[in-house]
Amino acid sequence: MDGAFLTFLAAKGEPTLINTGFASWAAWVILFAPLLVAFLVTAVPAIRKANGLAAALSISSVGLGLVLTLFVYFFPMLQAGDNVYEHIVSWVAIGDSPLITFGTRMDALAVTMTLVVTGVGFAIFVYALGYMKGDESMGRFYGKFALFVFSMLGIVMSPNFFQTFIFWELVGVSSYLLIGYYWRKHSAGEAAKKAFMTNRVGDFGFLLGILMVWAAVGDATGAFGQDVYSAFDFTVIERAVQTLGASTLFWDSIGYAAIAAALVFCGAMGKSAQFPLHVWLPDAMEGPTPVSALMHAATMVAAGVYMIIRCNFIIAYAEWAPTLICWLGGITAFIAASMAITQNDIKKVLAYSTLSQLGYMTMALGAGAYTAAMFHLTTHAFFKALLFLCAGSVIHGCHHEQDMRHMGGLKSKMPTTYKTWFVGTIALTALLPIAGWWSKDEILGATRITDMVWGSEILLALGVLVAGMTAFYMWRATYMTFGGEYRGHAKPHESPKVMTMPLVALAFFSLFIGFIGIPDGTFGAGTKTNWFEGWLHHWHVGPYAKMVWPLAIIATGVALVGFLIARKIYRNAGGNDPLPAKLGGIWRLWDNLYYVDNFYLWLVKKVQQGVAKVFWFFERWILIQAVINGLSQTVRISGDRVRRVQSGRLGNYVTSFLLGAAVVGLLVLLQVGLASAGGK
Amino acid sequence: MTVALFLIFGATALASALLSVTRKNPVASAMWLVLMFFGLAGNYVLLEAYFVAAVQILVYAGAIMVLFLFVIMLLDLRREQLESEPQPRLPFFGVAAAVLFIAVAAIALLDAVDAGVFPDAAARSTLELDGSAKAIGESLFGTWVLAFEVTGFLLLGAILGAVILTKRRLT
Amino acid sequence: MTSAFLSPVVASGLAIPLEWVVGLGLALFAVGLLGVACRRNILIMLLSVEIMLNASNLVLVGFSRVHSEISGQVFVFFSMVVAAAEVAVGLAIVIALYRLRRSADVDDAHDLHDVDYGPVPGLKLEGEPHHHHDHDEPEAQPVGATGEA
Amino acid sequence: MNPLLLCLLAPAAATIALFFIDENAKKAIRAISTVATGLSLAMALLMFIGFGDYTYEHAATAEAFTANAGAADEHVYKYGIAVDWVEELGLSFRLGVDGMGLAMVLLTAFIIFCGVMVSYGIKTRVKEYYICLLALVTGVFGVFASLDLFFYYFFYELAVIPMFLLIGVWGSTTKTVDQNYATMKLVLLLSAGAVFALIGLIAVYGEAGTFNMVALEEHGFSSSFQMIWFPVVFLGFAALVPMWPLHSWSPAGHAAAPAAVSMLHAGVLMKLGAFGILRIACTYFPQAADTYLPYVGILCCFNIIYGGLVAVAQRDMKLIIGYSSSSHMGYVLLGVASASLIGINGAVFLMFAHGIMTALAFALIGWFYDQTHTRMLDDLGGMMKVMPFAGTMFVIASMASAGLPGFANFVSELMVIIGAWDARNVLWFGVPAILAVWGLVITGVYLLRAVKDAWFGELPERWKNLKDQRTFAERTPYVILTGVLLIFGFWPQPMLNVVHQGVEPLVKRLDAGREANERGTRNARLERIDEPATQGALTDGEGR
Repeated sequence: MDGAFLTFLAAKGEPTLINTGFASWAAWVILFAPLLVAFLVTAVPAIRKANGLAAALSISSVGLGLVLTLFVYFFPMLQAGDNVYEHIVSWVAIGDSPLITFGTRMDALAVTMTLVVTGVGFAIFVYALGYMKGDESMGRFYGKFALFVFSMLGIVMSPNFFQTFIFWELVGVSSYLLIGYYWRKHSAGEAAKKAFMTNRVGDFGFLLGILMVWAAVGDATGAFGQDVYSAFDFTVIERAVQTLGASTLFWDSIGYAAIAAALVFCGAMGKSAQFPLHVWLPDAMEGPTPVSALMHAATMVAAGVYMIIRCNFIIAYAEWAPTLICWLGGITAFIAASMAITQNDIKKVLAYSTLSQLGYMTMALGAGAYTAAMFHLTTHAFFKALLFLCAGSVIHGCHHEQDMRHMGGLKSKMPTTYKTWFVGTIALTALLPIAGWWSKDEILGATRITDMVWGSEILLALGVLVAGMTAFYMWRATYMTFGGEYRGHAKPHESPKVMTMPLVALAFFSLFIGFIGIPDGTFGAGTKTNWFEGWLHHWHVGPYAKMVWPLAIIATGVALVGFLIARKIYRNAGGNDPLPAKLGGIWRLWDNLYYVDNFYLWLVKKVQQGVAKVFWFFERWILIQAVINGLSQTVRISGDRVRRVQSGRLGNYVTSFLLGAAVVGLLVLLQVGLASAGGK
Repeated sequence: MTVALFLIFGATALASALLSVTRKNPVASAMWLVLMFFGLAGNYVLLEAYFVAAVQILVYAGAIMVLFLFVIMLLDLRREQLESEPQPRLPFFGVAAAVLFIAVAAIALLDAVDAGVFPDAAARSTLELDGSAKAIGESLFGTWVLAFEVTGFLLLGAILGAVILTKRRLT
Repeated sequence: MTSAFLSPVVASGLAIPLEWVVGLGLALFAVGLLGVACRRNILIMLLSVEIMLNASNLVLVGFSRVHSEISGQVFVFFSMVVAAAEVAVGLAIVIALYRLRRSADVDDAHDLHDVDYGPVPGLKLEGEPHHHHDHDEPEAQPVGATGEA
Repeated sequence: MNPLLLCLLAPAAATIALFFIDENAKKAIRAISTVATGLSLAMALLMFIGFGDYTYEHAATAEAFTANAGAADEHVYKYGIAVDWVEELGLSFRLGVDGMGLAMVLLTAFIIFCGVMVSYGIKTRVKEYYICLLALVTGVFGVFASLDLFFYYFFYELAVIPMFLLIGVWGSTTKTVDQNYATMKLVLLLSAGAVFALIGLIAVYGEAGTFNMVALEEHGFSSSFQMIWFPVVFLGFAALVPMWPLHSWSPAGHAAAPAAVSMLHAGVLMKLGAFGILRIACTYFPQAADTYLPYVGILCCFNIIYGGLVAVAQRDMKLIIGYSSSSHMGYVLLGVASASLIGINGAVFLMFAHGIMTALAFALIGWFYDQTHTRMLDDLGGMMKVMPFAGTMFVIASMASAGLPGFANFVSELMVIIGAWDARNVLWFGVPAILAVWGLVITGVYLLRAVKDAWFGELPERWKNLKDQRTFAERTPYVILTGVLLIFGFWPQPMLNVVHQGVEPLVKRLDAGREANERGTRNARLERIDEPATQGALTDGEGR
């Protein structure tokens, strides 16, 4: 390793890099076990066809990851505190200089996220065993599932931007495969395509952002020529930013830093489904419910937020970029919450809810409260996974009925599901101080104190409003699904143990996970209770959030109001929703998703196809027909004309002979005539 | 007197040539052509080329035209074949090319006259020329004897060619 | 030197302006030329060729006189020989041709011309449907490989 | 025996051998072709593995080989062999590969081996088919391995002629493409390009007086000569790449050709053009390259964006992949235009990766065209049910083509983009690089639509009886190609090491050319400035 680099890190009092020992090889195992399983399942027909074996392999690969992460977490990490386990190999080198490196990085942030991914993932993997039972190609499903986890873990452990991009794309692919799992359904294919393409658009910006950062850092540090590190490495970039300052590094006179940061955020916008690239997420419900749960809780949508936290050092100082991010987050939170209100499909309600919560996280990212975002990400992973799995359980129990208008009264028929759902709803709507209450309030508090964002007061108000809306739509869903009488035609039944056990486990975590991040000073001045923030202090920028009791009380009060309104409207509503009539035009706007999807459809169908048609017209008629065929036709026609001279008729030959003779004579005449005239 | 005779013979030759190419019936053409040969022979005499004039009559009017007439009669062209050619038939390009060529030649002639290529009367007043058979014979068997021998081979070749062409039945 | 019995008639060949001789030659040549160009009867075309030869002969004789040089007349002699040979071969060809075609029209004998393929074939554009390839129709597909002996 | 020579001779010998075989002995014909191309593949792999360790003492003819080219150990061409032929003209038969050449030889070997196997389904005129195929591939090997300008061109033409027969005789006419038309267009445009190249090569010979390509590299053409002849040679090869707007032969040719020919055509033949640009145009004329390559940077954007969007408008799968090839060759050109180490390394690697990928795609389309006799997306759907293996392979090929990680295409395309971005100071402020990234989005659009429309959804009744690749022999070529893509996708370094060996000297030449140009500009400016005596205005200009 580069000696100067270590000196630099030591001087800053930064975490020490260790590239040997348990954690470093454990990281490789955690990362590649799911890939191995995915490969085996795909390539070996015997395993794929033995559904149970494939499932067992997948589950154990994730389980192994969980166990190893816990080991990494409890033994080496706790003892050494801020240690960073980084193990890097050169992957693509030009000559002797590394261009792209590949490696694993286990630091506090990565371990936290790995725990979330493997922990929540494990629960969902087990749950899927029950949910996918009877599906003939369950082996294929588990193969893709494992690939998905592999991709996500790759992002988590990535020590450099390029590797992040690699796994970023892989997450896109695996989500494509999973959303399109029911490939015989037209809508599933379309949804998969939509998800992939939306993410691709985000990746367009992401890659450009990466390239901008790479070029600046490479020029500034000459990292390109260094021993192992390339200018993509987070460590190198961070060093460059911290030693040179972002403004020097990114030639701030032209807003380079802000543009680069905004472009990097584009990637997060795609994966974390921020406005205006949020459209794919609700459609992604076409996949099996465990897929939705995994995608919405721990993996795909978390990737964007996680990536921004990972590279916060280029975002935080990038002029107007935080404002942009914060506002996009606020807008997403609000519009998603409003769209969730109009949904009748139980999974769609949760999908929009995810969008809305991601909006919160993005707000926190913009406000510089990266630990708060991470905290909400963690708590959200648990309770949202729980809610999705509950929804899956309901759907399973109601024989693949997803419309809440045909449910109702499931409280008694599916008691376990109901109880766990109830916990999840409380956690999400932040009515009691469990999970979401702590994390959401921390975000609101951060929005209040930040000085990085223009107009943060408006966003704060928006955030509080969204808290009320969240409570409203979640309790609406709860009343429609579990309250009243059963309105469907199937015979609802409680799900098997293999499905309810993960529910209970997740409910347990949803109840208690919030207590790891109680803000400092909650129990009197000077008390250090925010263990989570201390754990991730390296990623914190700006002042630490404090408990702001008035804000917490107001937010909770607004949520309570939302709950009460929902209770009033839906407690005895049966299958009828009185809201559309009351809200009128606003409802239609929400129900049509603010016409964003229509706009994109227009963009794709008319603009993109139009341009393609114009090019094809050019290709076909101008280039091929006019130029190429025209040239060929010209040659052919002139050949045909010339050919006719060979008529075989004596008269014609005489004629052409005479013409030739006349021309020669004329030429001679001109020559001689001139000469004679001159001679005269 | 000489000039007047030249004009008379020349007019005769030109008129009969014109008549010759415009007749439908090849026999009539041939007969008019004979008249043209005579006209030209007259002019040869006026130009003091007596031997050439004699040969003109003997070879052209006598031998060649007789051969022509033989062939024409041998072929025995039927009337409808003779009349199959729509008269007058003036292919535009053919005429145009011919006219162009003639125009070029005529211009050349006029140009030459202008340029004084042709010797004027004073310059040619005293020249003598013997166009007798003896003079030509001396030249032919003296200076041009090799060419003369070659013409013999040419004629031989022509005879052989004609015999072969007419003898072999082409199917 | 002038032959005695012709001397009353021919004062001197030199009295005739050369321009006139050449002019007459040109006129005759033009007549012959038009005959070749315009007529289709092969016999008359041959006759026209003779006219052209004669026209050039006349010019040769004229120049011979003016330049007082006998070679011109010798050339006329050669020219006549060539004409005779040409007529012999030409007429032989005419006879052969007539035997073959029963016609003296040159336009009936144009076997050496290029075969007329009709109008220039149009180009088929990519993407334009056409019909003479039946294996293109989905109905006609042989499903499954036939296997090969 | 020299493995490179063997690699070239195996298909040549098989071509001749096939003439003497009974045309009904189809099994023997196939066996001979397979063995010959397998031998080529083995030799190519052998060279690839031993490339780093190869020393020049091994070459018996090293002396003759490097007579004009300085010390043997500085020489980049390995596995060389040289036989004098016409000494008066300085003609000799010289073979040798550097890293770029070897990558292409390996690519050709993989594709032809798989192509021969894919062609087992050919039923008519089997003997003639394989004769043409092997003659074609002999030419391709020859171009990549030749070190004599005369033989370079000879092999180049040798590759084009069998193509004419292969597409003209064994191709197919569909709703979208007329076979005769496509064949004629392909051959005429290729020949036109070849004529341009020939004129340029003759000029090169006239100037330098030698056909020895190693000596030519060192010749150092004058700046004015370079400026005139670079465009001519470049255009000749660019028609083969194909660069926009000379690309129209290629999609039509693909669409009309039989599967194996499409594979070779898109996989290898297009690379001949890019290879010629690198090996001849850029190597001999580095100064002119510095001047002209930025404009190539603009044209290749048309390839990428225009080709991609035209592919979006297609419904015939082969046309989609055909236009997609034209789009991807735009990335290759972009890498070349960047004139940077990363960019050209990426371009050569992409040539390899794209060749394998597109061969895989065309082989698959050929397979189901054989059974359905349609390639129109509107006629298809739900094929995954009856052809799961082919479907999976097609999804993999699409993913590779769309530049997704795990496949060699991803690494190489990203390297090209990085290189283009790295060269943004000379390459229009990085706009081509940005467009190239957007090109990745467009690629996703048409490929995913093709996948969805053909393989997903409901299966139409009439396709119920389609046959999937079931036997080992039927599946082998696809597995090989996919394996190559994955291996080099996960572990690109071996290939990059080989490629880099050839690219490095080239980039050094290009850099020297740029410096020479800058020196020229500076001198010119100095002269201009001298007159009004305002020396202060002298700045260092636009150097990167």
